[in-house]
Amino acid sequence: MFSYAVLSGITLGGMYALVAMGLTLQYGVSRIMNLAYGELVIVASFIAFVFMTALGINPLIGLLIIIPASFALNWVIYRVLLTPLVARAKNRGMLEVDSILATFGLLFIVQGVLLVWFGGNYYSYDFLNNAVDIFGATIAANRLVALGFAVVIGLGFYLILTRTRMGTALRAVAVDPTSARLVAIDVNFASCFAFALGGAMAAVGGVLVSMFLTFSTSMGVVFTMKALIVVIMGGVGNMLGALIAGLILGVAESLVATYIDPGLTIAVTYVIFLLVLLIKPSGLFGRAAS
Amino acid sequence: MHISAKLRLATIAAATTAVMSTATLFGANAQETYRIGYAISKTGPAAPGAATSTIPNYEMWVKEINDAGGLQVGDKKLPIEVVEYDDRSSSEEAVRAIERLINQDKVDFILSPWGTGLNLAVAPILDRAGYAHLAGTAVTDKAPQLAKRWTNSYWLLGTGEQYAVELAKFLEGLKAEGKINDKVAMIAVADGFGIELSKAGREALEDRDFDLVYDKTYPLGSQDLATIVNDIKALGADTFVAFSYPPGTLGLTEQSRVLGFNPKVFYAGVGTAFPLYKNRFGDNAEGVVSLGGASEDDPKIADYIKRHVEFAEREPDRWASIVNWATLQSLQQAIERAGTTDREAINAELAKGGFDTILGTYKPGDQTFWQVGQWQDGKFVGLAPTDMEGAAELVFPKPEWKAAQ
Amino acid sequence: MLDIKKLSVSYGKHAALRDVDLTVDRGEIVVMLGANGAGKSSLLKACAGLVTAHNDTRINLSGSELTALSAHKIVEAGLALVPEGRGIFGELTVRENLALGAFAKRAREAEKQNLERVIDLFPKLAERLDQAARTMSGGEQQMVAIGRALMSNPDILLLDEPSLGLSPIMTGELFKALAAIRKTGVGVLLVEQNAHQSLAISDRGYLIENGAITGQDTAKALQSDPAVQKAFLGLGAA
Amino acid sequence: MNTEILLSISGLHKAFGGLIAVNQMQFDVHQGEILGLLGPNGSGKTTVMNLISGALQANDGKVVISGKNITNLPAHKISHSGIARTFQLVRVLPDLDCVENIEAGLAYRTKPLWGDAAHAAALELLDRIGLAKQAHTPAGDLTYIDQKRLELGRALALQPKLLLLDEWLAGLNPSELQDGIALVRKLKNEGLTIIMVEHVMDAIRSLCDRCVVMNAGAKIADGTPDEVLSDPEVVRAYLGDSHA
Amino acid sequence: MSILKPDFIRPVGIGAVIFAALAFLPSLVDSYYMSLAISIVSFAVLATAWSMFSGPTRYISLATVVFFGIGAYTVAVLGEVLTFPLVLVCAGLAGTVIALLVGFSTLRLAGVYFVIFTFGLTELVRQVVSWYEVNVTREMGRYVFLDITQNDIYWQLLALFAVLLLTGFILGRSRLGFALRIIGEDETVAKHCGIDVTRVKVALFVLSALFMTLTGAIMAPRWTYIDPVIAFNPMLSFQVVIMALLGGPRRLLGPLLGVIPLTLLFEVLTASFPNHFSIQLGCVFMVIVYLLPGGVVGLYEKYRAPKKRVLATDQNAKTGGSTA
Repeated sequence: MFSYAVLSGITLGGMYALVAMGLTLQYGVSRIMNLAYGELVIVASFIAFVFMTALGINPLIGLLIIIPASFALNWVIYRVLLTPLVARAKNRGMLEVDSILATFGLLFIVQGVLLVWFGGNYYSYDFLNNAVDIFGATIAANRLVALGFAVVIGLGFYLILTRTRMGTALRAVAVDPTSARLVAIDVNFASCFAFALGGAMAAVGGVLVSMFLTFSTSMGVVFTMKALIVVIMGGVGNMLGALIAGLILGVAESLVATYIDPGLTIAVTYVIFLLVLLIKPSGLFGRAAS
Repeated sequence: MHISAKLRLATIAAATTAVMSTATLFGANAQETYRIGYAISKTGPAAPGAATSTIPNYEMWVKEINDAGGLQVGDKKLPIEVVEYDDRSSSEEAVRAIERLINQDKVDFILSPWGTGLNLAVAPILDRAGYAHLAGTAVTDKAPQLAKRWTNSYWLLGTGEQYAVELAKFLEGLKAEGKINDKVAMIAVADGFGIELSKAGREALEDRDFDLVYDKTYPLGSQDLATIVNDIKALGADTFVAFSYPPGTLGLTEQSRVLGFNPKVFYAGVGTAFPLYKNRFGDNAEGVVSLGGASEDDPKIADYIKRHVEFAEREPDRWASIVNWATLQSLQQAIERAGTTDREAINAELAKGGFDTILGTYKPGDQTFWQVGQWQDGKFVGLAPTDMEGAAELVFPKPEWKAAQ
Repeated sequence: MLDIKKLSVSYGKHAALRDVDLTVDRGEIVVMLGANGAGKSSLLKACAGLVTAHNDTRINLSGSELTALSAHKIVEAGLALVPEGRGIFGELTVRENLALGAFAKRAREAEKQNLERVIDLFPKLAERLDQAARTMSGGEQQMVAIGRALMSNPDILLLDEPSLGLSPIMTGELFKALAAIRKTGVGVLLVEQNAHQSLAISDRGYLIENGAITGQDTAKALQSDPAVQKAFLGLGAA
Repeated sequence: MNTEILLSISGLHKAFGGLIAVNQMQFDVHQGEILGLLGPNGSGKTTVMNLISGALQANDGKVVISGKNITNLPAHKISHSGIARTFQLVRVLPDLDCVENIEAGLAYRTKPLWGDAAHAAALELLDRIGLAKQAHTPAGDLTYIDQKRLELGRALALQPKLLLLDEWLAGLNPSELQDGIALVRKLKNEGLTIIMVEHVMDAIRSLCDRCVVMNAGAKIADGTPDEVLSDPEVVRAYLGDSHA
Repeated sequence: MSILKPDFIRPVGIGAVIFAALAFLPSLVDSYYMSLAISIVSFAVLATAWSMFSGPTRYISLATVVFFGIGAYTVAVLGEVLTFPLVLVCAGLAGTVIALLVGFSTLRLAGVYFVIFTFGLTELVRQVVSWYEVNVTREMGRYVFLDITQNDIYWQLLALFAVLLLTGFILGRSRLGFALRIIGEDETVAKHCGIDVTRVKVALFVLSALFMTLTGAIMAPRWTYIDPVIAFNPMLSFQVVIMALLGGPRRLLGPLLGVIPLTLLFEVLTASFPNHFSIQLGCVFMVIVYLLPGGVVGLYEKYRAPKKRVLATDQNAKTGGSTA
């Protein structure tokens, strides 16, 4: 029982982390508090659904198209919608308020377009749902795939951000955009790149999540909020932090469901989140407020 | 040159709009249409439910009547004109939209919104303004009191107790036959609907000497139910009951399949009777039990399903959709019987009942429809009340889950 | 090498700099003296592209026009600024800070040599390469900031009050280092409160007051100028 | 000279992580004197000021004013015990006008002023610091020098017994410096006790009755300006070899 | 003393006249317009109350619906037990207690951490209420059958709004309100001016929460049925923030300038584009964000008094030297 609870918690946490990691990049590096994030997750879910049901393309193969497409889409969003806000913001606080307002509008537009195309119905499809036994517990293969992606993306980006020139540059932009300009980093480009990359990761999350969750056009907000919780709890801009925060929440949820009361699973994630913030106001791996 | 062309276009557009709006104004004055209004959740958490059970029915009903030339009112045929709003799944929006329909749009009749909370929110306003309220998608234990409180209101899906008791009676029969043991595992979504049904279910099952080996709730919005299924699997219950919402229903089914949890009776819903469920699980839906049901052999029902598929490009759900459709048929007949657009006359006809619908001879508010149903050969047939005409035999035990393709 | 003509900068209606002309040659240290708020920092920021100068301003580095370039391109052109308050990346390690210094394409090829050069200049950094920069003392942070600027292989180095927060001994080392940097042919433009020591290593100096240049001369001459002594070398009498 | 002790600091200790910023500091400030707190940048002078004013919490040690222990009290309580300060980086309330900036100092002191009384008092004080004309200018629009004046005015509005000036004279041009020195001297003559952190030697020599010199968080000299400025250790650590 | 001065009496007098006139609205318009009016006034109270705390301090709180929901739930629980005025008192008390708890525990968080914390709080409260109802009362969803008409609700809200504006007006001229402005400008300076920063912030947070709670309590009878999803709908918090930010949260009447156009806009869009509401709303929203950077108040101020602002230049960046 315990091993099952932990294992299923880890897969659940992997999903949380997966969905959150793009946002931590967007918010951490590009400083865009993207309230439309969840909608872009859902868009990817719908595309995966269409690929699977109408075109017969397996979602994992679909990723080959969806990742570059969403990267491009988010690139355009940043260039067209967000660059003017970045340019006019005198400080981080102003950009935060402006980006909240602008992406709030974007949220409605994306949701509205989805609604016109797909209606308000629930959607779900069947892919990789066979059971896999590991460590004596049975888990659906699609969840393991999602977990695998989360770990690979989390660790991979951790390595990229810490070990490569471009990654270090992205972190430099996150730490201090003004100084980053002084070392020849094109901050606008880097922000745009990070935003687009974050968007591509949101799409990966959306595709993988759609393999095992029922979704509808109005569910984007749920993902945005979960992602925000994970991002803030893990420390803004910290990929590994997001991964660990996601896993903590997933395992806690699962243990509470098994040993206390499934009715408290969501409550417990918020309790943990609030406690983390009260004890460490900048998140598990966040730097002290500057 | 360029500018003047644009200007001309704009002028033409403006003129057209003006002409059109005056046209509608005159049209409304001359009472050549019957104005139907509704406010429904096109966005927000209630949108999926509304899109499944209610909106296609409303739209199909209007289209069918208008295609046939309109409603027969006396010796005239009145086409239906629709005013619709999005209540955004919010009680406050719903209240305002209904006020707007009554006072601004002055519609002749108002169709109900989707869901218990929204129907309750608008009920007092409809009552005060003298509109009948055919609440097609509200399940509330207070249904009988509400019907008394607001005399023109009809709570068509009945009380949670009815479903729970009918299910318990049905299970009692199986137990008596020695088909299932006395252990039941029950899970409910922590929401008005889930709690009402689980509360009634708990009482009804315990009255019938069932042992509730698992009796918990999960929060609305929680989709990961793997641990719950895993816990229940170890308890040896022959009967699994989930009073859940569609995402949960699908999640529970999914996890039961993955974990190889094969109770003899697998009951889950809302959502099982949705076309989504069959599309999603295919053959694996076979034997799953839930609320609702349809006598699919009945030509009227079969015809309704066929028309629904043609109109909405998907099947109707086998629970609230059918009740909703029967209600709309009743409304149409009440108007025709009244022979006038006068609201009070129509209300009086509605109260009389005796309409010919897909649920047979129907009186709104009298719950004569399937409370327990089961997927059998791709059809969601009615099982209970067992004394209803066309009650199907239970497929027992539920076939084991097949591996995913 | 660096040739500034008619540099003007305004914030809103407030003019921070008015028609400033200034030159720095290869291998030369030039110091700017002036009160707080006189516009010294604005001048350096304008050169580095962090604030926008008026349209008729011309800033030219070895023949290439910097005026309308954005900050990262100015670094590519060979101008590096060590900003006031250092502007290092506190969360990043010293090694990462220095590596970022060589982010400019012009610096990538010579990254290794430049790193060696910086370590030679500030041997203390060698022991601290994997430490997060913010955990270091003020003096060490200043070394990182200067080291990072040197990593971009600049033709000209701008420093905004580099001795701020440094102990006098550290300050001494800093000025020695600047003298060493000059020897490699890099031009240095220095804004300093510590007029005494900065004049001692400088070749020339400018006086700036309320956004305008009010005087310029060789460092020697400035040191003996009574007005300069009164305004900036008050403690020379000690 | 008045020898009554107004403020007494003993064993004051403050560390940031591993870095010891203030190490066993100890000194007294006498009623009515101007004490100069000198030392190289980063030697811990501002930290001492922050510990006295309650902007920071000490790890150890004691701060006593007029016999009252105020160690580690919250800043607002310390201000109520008669200490006011200016900041190293000038801090005005940028969106408020000058009158309001002064009223901020008047409205929450031990004997608060509010409404018309505060307005009148604020105008009077503005006049005293030479900002009467700018009474309704937002503080953020003032020049650097005027912001410094305004900040001092706000501190004075608190009617402190002890005024902490953190590099208040820094960045003034020579003529402004003379005005500034005159103003501080006037405050002293009105009976105010002052601790000033300062680098401007002219000011120190002409204003300070006594100087405490810090280096690396610790006190290295204490005496009249002439005494400390010729102390070899001070010359070595603070003034530098070139001044020896 | 200062109460009797003309610059106090005149605005309060004008306000009183306007509110007295507004009280006659129900006899002039039909119940649709009344429902629209209720919507506007309720959002006006919420956005103004929100701005009372968040405007000067610049803390963006998403906890509005926590207090709103607590108010609504108090009515659902006690509505048939006590008389309505007493219920309102209880709701106010409940909101105050929660606000005190939240205030003392969260006000040390800054920026986005505070934002998300307050959002998390909403979800937590919703979950806890759900769990309590499910496991303790075993009743989910409560019925509110009170004889309170739409007009009653309107008058109550209007009275609440009047009280709120008066409170805000007095606050704006009080030491407490001034303290909050100083805190918003510079918390360190505020402390050194003798302001007990924590107490002031918590006091204002509680005051603002009290009005939100009462709004929820007054609105509750309108919906007949209340469950945690309805009472604690986080969209409400977002709407309030957006309206207040659009209007301008740093002026007493600023939020109102956001509430009225946005409520009407929502209404027009819902009515005209029931199927494309989201897209229209999103587009209009974006246009507003791009064209009205300072909110409606900003626009007003821009044309009324073009104000120059000198940026702090050399003097604002000298960091590091003090502690290192």
